[in-house]
Amino acid sequence: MSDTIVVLPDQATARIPKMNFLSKEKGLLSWLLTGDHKRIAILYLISISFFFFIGGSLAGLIRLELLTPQSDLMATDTYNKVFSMHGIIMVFFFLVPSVPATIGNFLMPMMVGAKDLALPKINLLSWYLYMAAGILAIYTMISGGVDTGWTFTTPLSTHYVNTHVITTGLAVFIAGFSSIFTGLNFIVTIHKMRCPGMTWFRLPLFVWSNYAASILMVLGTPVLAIALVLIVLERTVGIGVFDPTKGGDPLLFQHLFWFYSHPAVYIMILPGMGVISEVVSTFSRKRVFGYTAVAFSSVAIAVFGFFVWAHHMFIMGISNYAALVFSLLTMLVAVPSAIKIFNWAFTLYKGSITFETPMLYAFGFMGLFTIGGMTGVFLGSTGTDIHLTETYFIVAHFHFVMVGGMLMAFLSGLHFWWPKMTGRMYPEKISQLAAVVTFIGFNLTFFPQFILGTLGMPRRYASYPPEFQILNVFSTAGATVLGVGYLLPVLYLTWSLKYGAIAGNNPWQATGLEWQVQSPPLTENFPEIPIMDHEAYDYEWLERQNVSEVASVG
Amino acid sequence: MSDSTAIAHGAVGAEHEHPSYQRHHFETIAQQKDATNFAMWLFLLTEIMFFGGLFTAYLIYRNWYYPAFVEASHQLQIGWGTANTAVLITSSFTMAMGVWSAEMRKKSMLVFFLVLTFVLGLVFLGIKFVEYHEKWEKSHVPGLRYSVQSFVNPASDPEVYKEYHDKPLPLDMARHTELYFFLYFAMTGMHALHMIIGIAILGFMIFRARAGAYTNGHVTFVENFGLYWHFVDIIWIYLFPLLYLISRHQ
Amino acid sequence: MSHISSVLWQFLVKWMTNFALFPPEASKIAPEMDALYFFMVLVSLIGLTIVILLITTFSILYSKKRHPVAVQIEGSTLLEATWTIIPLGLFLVMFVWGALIYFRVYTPPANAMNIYVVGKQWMWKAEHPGGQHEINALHIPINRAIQITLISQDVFHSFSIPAFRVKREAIPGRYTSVWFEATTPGTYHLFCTQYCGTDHSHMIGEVYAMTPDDYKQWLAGSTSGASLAQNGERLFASLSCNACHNTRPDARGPSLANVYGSRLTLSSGQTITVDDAYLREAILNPSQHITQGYAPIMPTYQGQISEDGVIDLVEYIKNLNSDYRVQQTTTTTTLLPEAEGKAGPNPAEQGAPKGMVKQ
Amino acid sequence: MTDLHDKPEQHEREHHIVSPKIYLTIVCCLLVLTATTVAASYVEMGVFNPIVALAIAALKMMLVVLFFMHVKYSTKLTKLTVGAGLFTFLVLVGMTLADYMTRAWGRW
Repeated sequence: MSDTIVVLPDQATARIPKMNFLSKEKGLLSWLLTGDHKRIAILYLISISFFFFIGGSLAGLIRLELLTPQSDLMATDTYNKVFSMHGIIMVFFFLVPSVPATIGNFLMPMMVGAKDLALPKINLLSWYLYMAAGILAIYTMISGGVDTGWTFTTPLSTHYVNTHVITTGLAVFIAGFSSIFTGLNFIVTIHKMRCPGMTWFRLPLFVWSNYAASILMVLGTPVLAIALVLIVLERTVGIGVFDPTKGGDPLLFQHLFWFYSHPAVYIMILPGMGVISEVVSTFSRKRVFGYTAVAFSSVAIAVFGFFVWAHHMFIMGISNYAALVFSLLTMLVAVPSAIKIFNWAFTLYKGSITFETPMLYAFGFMGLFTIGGMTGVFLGSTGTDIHLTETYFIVAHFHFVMVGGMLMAFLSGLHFWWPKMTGRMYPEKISQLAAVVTFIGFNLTFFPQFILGTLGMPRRYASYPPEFQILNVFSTAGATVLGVGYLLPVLYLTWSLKYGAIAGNNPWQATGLEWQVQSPPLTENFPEIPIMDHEAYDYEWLERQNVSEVASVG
Repeated sequence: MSDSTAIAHGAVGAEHEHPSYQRHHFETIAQQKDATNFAMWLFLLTEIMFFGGLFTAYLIYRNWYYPAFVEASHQLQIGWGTANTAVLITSSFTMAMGVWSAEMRKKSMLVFFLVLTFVLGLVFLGIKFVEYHEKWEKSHVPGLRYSVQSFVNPASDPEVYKEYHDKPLPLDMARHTELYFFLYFAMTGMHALHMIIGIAILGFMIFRARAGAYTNGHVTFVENFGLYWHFVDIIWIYLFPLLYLISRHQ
Repeated sequence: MSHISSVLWQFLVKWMTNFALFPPEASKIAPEMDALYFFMVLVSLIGLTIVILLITTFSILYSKKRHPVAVQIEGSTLLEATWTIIPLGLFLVMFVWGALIYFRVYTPPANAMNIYVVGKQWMWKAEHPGGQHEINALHIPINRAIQITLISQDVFHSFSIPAFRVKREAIPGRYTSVWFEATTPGTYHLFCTQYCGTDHSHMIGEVYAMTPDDYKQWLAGSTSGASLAQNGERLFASLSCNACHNTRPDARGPSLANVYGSRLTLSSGQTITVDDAYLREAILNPSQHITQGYAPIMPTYQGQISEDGVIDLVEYIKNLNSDYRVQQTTTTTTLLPEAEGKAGPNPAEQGAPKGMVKQ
Repeated sequence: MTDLHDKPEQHEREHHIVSPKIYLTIVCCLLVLTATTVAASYVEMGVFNPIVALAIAALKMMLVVLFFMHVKYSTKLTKLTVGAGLFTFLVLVGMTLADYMTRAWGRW
């Protein structure tokens, strides 16, 4: 087989190692009280998939409603609740924890050569907070929902709606602390738990990008928390900070909200970028082109990410001078993303490329993220922002970044590390099909929305002028394809848990520390703490390693 | 996973091998100490940003409604504020001494300083309660019980009037004193909440300290709690001038 | 089978007839904004093509089959500098270009005709200077700069006319403004684009851009008898504003004639230009906006005048170019009926004569 | 960035124990500064009143952070962490206020 790098052990004799983190202890309680980062990652994976499918069904309802210009499937306020819950669940319960809390949680300690995250109890607490928040959100949804949109814009959310704003706010508040604890744990682990020889510039780029995202989580989330506390107080006591009739400024809320929520989009995308770095390198058998540039561009995104929040408010009545400054800074933050894209592309140069599923998803990511990123510049430039903001253009833009970018990266990473997590391979052919279906479905769903937005169709409309119908039909049709694309992995990944081929330690011949141990790993990851004696992505080292192994065994 | 039932705080040790308080996934005790200490600092960062939102709001509205903020702040008694600042600073000192005693492995001294910190914390809350109570009496609790009487007609409030001789505020400005009081309650309330949490943990620590839990060389928990306590002190160091002092003169 | 194909056919017909990639360019600013937009589209397409070309070429040239052993390359500072500096340069061009347009859209020319638009859940109410009111509709003449002064009565709304490429948030408690100059007569969409509650998607209307003659005709056909300024005059009298703002030498309030557009020194020492926003604030929060030399005795009118009433007053004060009118109100106060609310007939009836107003 | 914490643990961990004498000095300084700031607030200084009060508060904070919280004796990493917190706080306050201040400049 010359067109794949997959090396599997002889299936006739191979066995899943008897001792591993899954088999160590049995029983529900051993999971619920675990401190093992890998088990917590699995718990997270199950819970975020659950929320993803709730959010996804809500998205399906939205697309179904928009099939026709009238609001006929549901009443307008039902529609408002549906898109609000879709946004809240997808943003706070799926995208923010997606890669860091699952793949990151599983791999971060192994990548830096540690036995666990620095604070295992805090890690578990983070999952419990997430679950508490999630249950509160579900309760809210069942008991009537909320119709403020995920942005909780004041004074609408404080004085003009009658739905469950307080419980939703509380749910998001708690979920915020869950993500603070994850981020805090990562930062401490990366600083203090690296194994001997693991210098900063030997860290895999996945670690760098998660590090950058963690900084944003730790510093940004508390501001969202205080903004939500003020909303709750405004609704319960009536304090007036955001109430124009009492002299408050409703825009202040948006300042505080976007101070978190803009960096939050980097929280969502940065870990995805980390996944892509790993995958692209592994499947082209080459060190990432310009390792330092890619590493520092992550940090640059994190730092600049704090200076651009008001670009969500260009037409909202901030001072025009401030708009200029924020627009300029927005242009600066776009550059590191461009650097990354080109560096990944050039990683392929003179590589030895194979096209397994993770790589297909990564290609999808690169294309879609380029579009998503470029259209972000349309919105960051004050002039075009006037016309395009608050329309379907912006909806398409952030779905290209979040779904086209982040979700592709998530699926890429999930397939890539699936053998490590479960010890078994996913079925290759059908998963390649799923990747292609997802890509096609995605473009069909969201590309028409760019045109819709340019034509002026406002977002969050339950009904719309009939001339927009054609493009909406395309979009809805695409959404069904996309739905199939997302259902397939659930089916075959579940199937592979029992019937997948035994993967062995390192099916991809990848260089990360996590690939040098058994899969699924031991509870303590490494029998003894490894010593890092080579650079990251050193495929020649791996070659030598394999040769010497063969020599000693043979 | 054998320690999965141990107490949930980052650094509290579980009982087995090594130094008994070293967690299995750390290589050395120094690494554990380093890591938890750093984690505490990161947690304090989130706290800074949490209060950051309130400070921003305060600065904006003070700029907008300057006269209202000035006269409303005259309602606070600098005497109580100063006393509270002194109490809190002293409690910070006793806490620092507590950490020192733990490091020197002096058990009874540690307990003494922790108790002192505990008491000073309670004194702070007591004074705060007196102040809050006064606001309630004078109907200066925004949202729940509020009247602008003291500001549209300062003479009706002789105690404050004889000290400041405030001019009456026009009604539209006087209404904005409510924003000041809200921010006052939000900031000091959030601060007091942190104090209450701190005092609760202190109580727990006194209990454990008497059993000798922190004088066996494992001072991380006391040390990290000290960081938290000092941080709460720092917040107050800023709240005191912002709320009480800077508007004494217009 | 034939059933499906007829549906498909209808679909195709619909698609072909409605096919458009961007909305009509019906204002002066629209082509300028589209120029930037297409420049950005071009840059994006080039960027995307480069990325796709790189990926596909490399994938073909260096697939494992053709190129079994990878050549390790550390990176290239020169290349990386290239793809840092070129995008940065392009982004900066977009920034400057965008900023120029932004400032044009939000800086109305001095001679613009002013129309007030009040947003409320869930309708747009436009008030023309001549007193014409319309709901979810806006009649404007072409080839004339129109300034829209916006305010919201409740939550954030956003006033958007895609065909004109303009959009501005209507904020509770504060005037904002936007301007445009329509170039092509026609009927265009007016949207609320900021999510504003249950019937957000029903907060849409039509903009009728008309030739100046048609517009004159429409104005005449939908007049309510009293202009905004006249309504404001009545309100001014009925609220007894003239008790203080009365031009007498011993007046307790400053004279308001010609105050609009002038530079004013406030008691705080600050100097400001009197505009709509200032007038509104000075009526509702007077103590923050005291003219130098006057005592802060003016009561607040917050909660006593509706946004419409404030607009009437602002329009009245704007048009005061001599003290004569104020003195008139002093003498005629008692003769006038209660102004607020009764100033004109129901606005819904206003547009009706033309039969063009959609509810 | 590299030299800050290349070796995650080891040496720098002799852990400096601050003597009670220093604590006592610091707490006295803090109390004196509190008295000063209160006294200063009774002096009419115009715009300098808030500036003086906040400067004294900053000084007090420095004392607490450096000595009570041992930052003076800590690793560069801790110092960097404290710096990062202050920096982000200032970004939040500064850039938000920048919007509010410049709103008054023009007619927007």
